[in-house]
Amino acid sequence: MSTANLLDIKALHVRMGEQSILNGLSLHVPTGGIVTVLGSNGVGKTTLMRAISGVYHSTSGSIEFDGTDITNWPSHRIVAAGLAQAPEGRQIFSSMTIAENLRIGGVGLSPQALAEEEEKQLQRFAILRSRYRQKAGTLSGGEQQMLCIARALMCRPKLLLMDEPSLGLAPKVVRQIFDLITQIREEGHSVLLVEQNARAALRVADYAYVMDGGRIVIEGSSTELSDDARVRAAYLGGHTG
Amino acid sequence: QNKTIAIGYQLPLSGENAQYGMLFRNSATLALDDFNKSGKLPGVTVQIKFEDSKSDAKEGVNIARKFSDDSSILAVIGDFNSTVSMAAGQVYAQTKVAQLSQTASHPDFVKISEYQFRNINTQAYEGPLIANWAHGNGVKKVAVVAIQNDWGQSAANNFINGFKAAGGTVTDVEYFNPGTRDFRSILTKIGRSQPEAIFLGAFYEDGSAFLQQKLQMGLKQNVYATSSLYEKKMIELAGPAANGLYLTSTFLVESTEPHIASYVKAYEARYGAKPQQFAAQAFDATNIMLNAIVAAGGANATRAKVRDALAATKNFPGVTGTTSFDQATREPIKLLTKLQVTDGKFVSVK
Amino acid sequence: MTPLLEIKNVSRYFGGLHAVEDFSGQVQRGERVGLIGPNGAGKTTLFNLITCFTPLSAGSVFFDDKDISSLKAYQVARLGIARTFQNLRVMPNLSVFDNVSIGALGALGHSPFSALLHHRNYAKDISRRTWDALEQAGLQGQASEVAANLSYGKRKYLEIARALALSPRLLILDEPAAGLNDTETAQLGEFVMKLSKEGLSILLVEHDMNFVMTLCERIMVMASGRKIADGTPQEISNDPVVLEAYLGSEEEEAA
Amino acid sequence: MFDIFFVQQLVNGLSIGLIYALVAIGFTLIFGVLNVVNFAHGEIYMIGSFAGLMAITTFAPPLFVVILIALAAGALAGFGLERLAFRPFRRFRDEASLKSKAIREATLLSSLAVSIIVREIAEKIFGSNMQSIPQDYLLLKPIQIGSLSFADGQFLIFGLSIVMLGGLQWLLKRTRIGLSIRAVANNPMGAAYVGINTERTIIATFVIGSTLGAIAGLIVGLYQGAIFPAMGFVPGVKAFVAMVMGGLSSIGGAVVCALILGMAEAITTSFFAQGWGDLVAYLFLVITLIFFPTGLFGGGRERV
Amino acid sequence: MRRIISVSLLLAAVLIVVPGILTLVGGGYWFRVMTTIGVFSILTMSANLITGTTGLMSLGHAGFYGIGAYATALLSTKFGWPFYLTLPVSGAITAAFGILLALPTMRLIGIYFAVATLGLGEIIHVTLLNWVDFTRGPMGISAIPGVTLPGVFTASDTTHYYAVAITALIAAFVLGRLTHSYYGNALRAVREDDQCAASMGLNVVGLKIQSFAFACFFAGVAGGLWAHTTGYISPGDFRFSESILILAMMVVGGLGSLPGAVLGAVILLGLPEFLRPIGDYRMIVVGAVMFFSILFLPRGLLGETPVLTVVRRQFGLAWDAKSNLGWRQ
Ligand SMILES: Nc1ncnc2c1ncn2[C@@H]1O[C@H](COP(=O)(O)OP(=O)(O)OP(=O)(O)O)[C@@H](O)[C@H]1O
Ligand SMILES: Nc1ncnc2c1ncn2[C@@H]1O[C@H](COP(=O)(O)OP(=O)(O)OP(=O)(O)O)[C@@H](O)[C@H]1O
Ligand SMILES: CC(C)C[C@H](N)C(=O)O
Ligand SMILES: [Mg+2]
Ligand SMILES: [Mg+2]
Repeated sequence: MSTANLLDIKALHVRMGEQSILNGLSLHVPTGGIVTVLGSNGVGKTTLMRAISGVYHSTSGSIEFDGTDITNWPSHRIVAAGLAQAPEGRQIFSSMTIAENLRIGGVGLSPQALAEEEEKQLQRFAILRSRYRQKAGTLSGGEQQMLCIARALMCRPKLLLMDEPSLGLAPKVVRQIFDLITQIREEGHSVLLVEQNARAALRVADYAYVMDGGRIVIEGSSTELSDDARVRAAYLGGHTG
Repeated sequence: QNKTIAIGYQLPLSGENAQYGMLFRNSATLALDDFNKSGKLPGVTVQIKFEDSKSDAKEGVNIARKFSDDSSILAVIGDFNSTVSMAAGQVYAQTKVAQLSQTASHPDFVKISEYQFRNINTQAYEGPLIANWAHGNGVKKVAVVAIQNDWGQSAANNFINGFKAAGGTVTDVEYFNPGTRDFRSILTKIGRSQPEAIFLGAFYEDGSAFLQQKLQMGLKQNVYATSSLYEKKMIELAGPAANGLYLTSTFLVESTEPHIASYVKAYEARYGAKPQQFAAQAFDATNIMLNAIVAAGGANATRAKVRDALAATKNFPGVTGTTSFDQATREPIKLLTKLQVTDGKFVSVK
Repeated sequence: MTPLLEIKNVSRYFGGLHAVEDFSGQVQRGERVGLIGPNGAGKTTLFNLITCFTPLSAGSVFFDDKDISSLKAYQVARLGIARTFQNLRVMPNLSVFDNVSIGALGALGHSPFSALLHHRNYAKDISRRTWDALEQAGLQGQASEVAANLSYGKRKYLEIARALALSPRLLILDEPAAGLNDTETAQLGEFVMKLSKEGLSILLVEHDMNFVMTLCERIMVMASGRKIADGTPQEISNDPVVLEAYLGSEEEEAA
Repeated sequence: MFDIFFVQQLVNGLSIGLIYALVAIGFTLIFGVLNVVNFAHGEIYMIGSFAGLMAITTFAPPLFVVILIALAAGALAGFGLERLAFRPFRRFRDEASLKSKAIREATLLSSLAVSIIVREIAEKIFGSNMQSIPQDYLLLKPIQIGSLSFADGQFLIFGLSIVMLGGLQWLLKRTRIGLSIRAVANNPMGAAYVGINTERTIIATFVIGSTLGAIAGLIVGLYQGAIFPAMGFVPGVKAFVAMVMGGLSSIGGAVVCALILGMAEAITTSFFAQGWGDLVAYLFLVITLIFFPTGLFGGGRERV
Repeated sequence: MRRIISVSLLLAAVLIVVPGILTLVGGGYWFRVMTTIGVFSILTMSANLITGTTGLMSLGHAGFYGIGAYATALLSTKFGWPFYLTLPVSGAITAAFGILLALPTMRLIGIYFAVATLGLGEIIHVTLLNWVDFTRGPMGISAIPGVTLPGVFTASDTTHYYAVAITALIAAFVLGRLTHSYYGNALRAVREDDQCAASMGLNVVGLKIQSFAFACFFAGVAGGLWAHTTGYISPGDFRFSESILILAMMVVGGLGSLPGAVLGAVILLGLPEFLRPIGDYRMIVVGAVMFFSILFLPRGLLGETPVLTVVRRQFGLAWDAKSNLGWRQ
């Protein structure tokens, strides 16, 4: 099914308590693509990501992943299907060591596959290797973010969801992260990226959506959007990068 | 037409002492039915209102109030353990309702007011008796182990006084908190001071555990215990460890005396098990109460009359021996039989 | 005139790890100072040391010529150092208003008897301070919302509002712009600038260079616990050491 | 000076402590994963021993069969308990609830309520008094070593706690399910993101923990010759205390502290009186917490 | 104005309506039950200050309740003090004990604090039980005079009801002012995030100690009332299980809510009495009711937040028309 989209979201609705957060959102991620979702605070980007990963339940609409309908599947089955996420707020296992965090990330893998993956991630993030046996909770904000991404990559996902991965990272590292995203695509993963750093996001992504009020208001190739007046005004601080 | 008058019975039917409450209720119902059949009070049916106190002072007091309000209730039996009986007693003293407990043995219980009565020997009587018995058997040094509650306290103190009076010496006095399951540390301590015998003031469950662990720890001393250990269940639980135990009792299941035999027979027929010490005390308590009601004029008895009739009880022939209430102290005086456990049976000894 | 905040050779060790080592620096009155450095450099730890959240391993901190090294966190706050947290610390079960009133309480102190004896003016003061702070941060609208229902961005303003209710003299912000998009970041920048105009001294950690460079008058750079540079934005952005350690090489920056 | 009676006291203390330890192991495991106190653990303990006892009285099987039966009962009870008293509260996913004291306390109380119901029902069925146990099943056979007296039960309990402790450590550190258990314990949300089946993990934890509790109940019941509906309360509380004293997260710590508590009781008896035993034990607790605010082996607080 | 109405309504209900109804349904028993409920309402309300508002779960409240009870019992039996002296003094003594015992544990957080208090409670209980010379140990203390004022009124269930009811009202008033005020916000801040509260200038340890002291004071007063109204106390009345009962009342009623605390006491003590007809099975039913109430209303019948808003509407009209937020004092 290589031609088809890897992820198809149709008319997704999500409610939290009494307030409805996503109302009729549709979005697609082509296989091997990098798609980014922009939107100001509180429009429901994180909610969307959680809904995709099965952490929140949707009230209506459908989520199709790799040709199978995964709407409201339990999150562990979704991950098993090859859809991993580096969530907002990192959600690392603070009282466990870096090593253990990574091992849990690859809980589905065979021992030697686990070893390989772990090695790969430690290559990427040298700092993690230097803190290998430190408790994750004592890492600095940035270090935690790297651990979080590494952990998500451990299970060799087809599609990687990233919710504001550059949050709290030093410029150098931010650049690394965005290079990493392109690199990840080279390695054959697709990426759905939520970012506040719109400029950088549009730079790496090949397609972009803009969310508002719980649905998509603008979409198009990232080049189109970077030139879109509204987008600039709202997300690029008014001036081009 | 048929008039009904009532007795209140407060007892634990839930909570940690429920098993005693059940026994009491059985005996009481038995006694009551006999009485109503017997026609001692023509045209009057007596009924007993049971209330569950779960051995909780809070509830005991509430019940006491409830009974006091209930004008059909002439007098009250219960509660099981002294703490609750005492708390309830404060109310009865105030509302002037006679209260007869089958087991409350707190020395101050009958001192609350002239409305408190009990159908259990105080340790003031039982303690010295056991002390002399032990001393008579040639025991000169004894260790005392008792439960840390009102009853255990008075049991231990009375025994100790009696034993010292008899000229013996007490090596150690060990109280254990209610709920204790492991007596080894106490036994070790005792084992060190080498007494010739051990006095045990406990209820039968703790008692049996104590005996078992004593056997396991290899202590050879004889154990003297109070009537609270006179329970078939105690022997079941302790097994061989119970053998050789000296204890007293006011009630003998094996007794051939007709009224006891018939009680045992009726009880077993109805509840499928032989009655034990406490059940018997409840049986007598109920009968004493019913007697008092008759004496107080049955149909037109009043709470005050019942109280006086109760106080006047003399030589009441009960299954736990004949009961009279001392005029001054309202303490019962009961004959105690001396027993020893030999191969799994209670056998009376001189 | 002496600096408002004076950090003298402070160090903080976690076991073998030297999170902060022999760091010295100042914040002048009314100054806007930026603190930048790679992840794990020790910035947050340094903030924790200044606010007496974690004990110093060595060195001392002076605030307004007063040695605060040995004080308790709440005493420091009452002296006039308010902070926000890198990982937001709003109280989700309390309303926005109540969240902010905490700051006011910290400033005015709290005694059970004021509550028992119904000190009207006390309550008025707290209420007024809280409202002022809410207005400054533009949160009057959500005052009665439960904080849990605020989105990330709003929570940042809530934290700042709470800090403002303390009416501090030095405001310490740990990555205030993280998670905001450029437009929101710009707005935040203006907000902070406004506060500084009102005479508040500011010390902030931020990874958004654009933000720091435009906002701050002076920038301190730390790496692996030590201070490696201190100067105006221009000096810093051209300092090879900083480029190497933190910003990354030129042409990437331009990209 | 060397004093044989004192050594004997140490033995007694050790055996008491080991009993608390047996209970504490399962208790700590379950606490870890949901971070709520499971008040019903004492009832699981009781159920275990009653299941064993019923097996004994009905068809007198060999001891290890009895243990297996208790084990099965425990597993079942654990499963039921989790579904009944804990699962319903996981419907609260929003942040406010997750951080809310009320919800935590509620879960804690729900297990308490269940425990009340279970105990009362047991009292209705069996009566609240001690059950008689066939003598040859009692684990009280005296064993003299020199002038020290032991019971076969003490050795069994000792062995059992070693096995449980070792087994559990291995499970948690080495196995996949163990890793998931610790992950869920540490951060359920995060566990969901990395694809751990949280529901199954939680159930597994309860089943394992309850099995341990049930076996403990049976063995201790036979060792003390005391099996009755309320039997779980005291060990339950002591286990709870031991767990916290040990620092919540560390099962080994809980065991060590359980031993400390047991010792305290025994030693107190030989120097003062049994009655004060508990007081000394709890003094140890308070003092420990004063000097180690997060327990003897507990990790520090999350950083700011 | 609204406030005056609601308060006077409350007073009328507690001091006139309830007693009236009780007298109609025929007296003593229900008065007695209400007295017990009153005592436990005070206990639960006070425990609620630490556990519900300040967020330090206390599992040792029964212990402090016991200290108050014994203080009163000894003062009134040994020295013949009248209730209007014993009650406040017992409260003060208990508060002193509370501070003394709790001081070293104030650094503790969460469950560590809970267990420390459990330990303290047990220590107190064991001491009451075994310090025979002073407390008469298991013998307990009997013949404690009731609440009387010679020449004015004599001890009776009605007097006892009023004594307890009035004390409860006072407790509710004081605790209400403490919690429904900015001071209360400070306490809540400690509950939500003590580190953050500290960085906002709140003296966390101070707040903890203060709330603990107030809670202990009222626990002591409640103990005193129990001693006076029952006339006989023994260590058994102050066991760990009582602490648990108090906790249960709090949670069923709603952590952090004063009306909730009272409601919890009414349910968990009233229900068993109502259920007497079903005899042996009543405790099962009580357990079940407790379970389901928690299951369906985990924040309690009157969770804090709703109560807060209610109180706001009642008491909290802000000082200016801007909004009705904040505490008016
Ligand atoms: N668990 C929840 N309970 C109640 N409301 C929630 C919950 N999660 C999110 N919301 C609400 O849903 C809206 C969207 O939240 P969300 O976190 O998805 O926004 P976002 O786009 O991720 O914002 P940001 O860019 O700041 O992360 C917010 O207004 C928030 O108040
Ligand atoms: N409590 C602690 N125990 C052990 N190590 C710690 C602790 N707190 C911080 N560290 C270490 O100290 C170093 C500095 O941490 P800090 O949070 O100050 O970095 P930072 O400059 O704030 O990084 P970032 O910009 O990513 O927030 C990190 O390497 C971290 O691992
Ligand atoms: C059963 C009895 C021994 C109870 C004891 N007499 C008591 O007063 O508590
Ligand atoms: Mg988000
Ligand atoms: Mg930081």
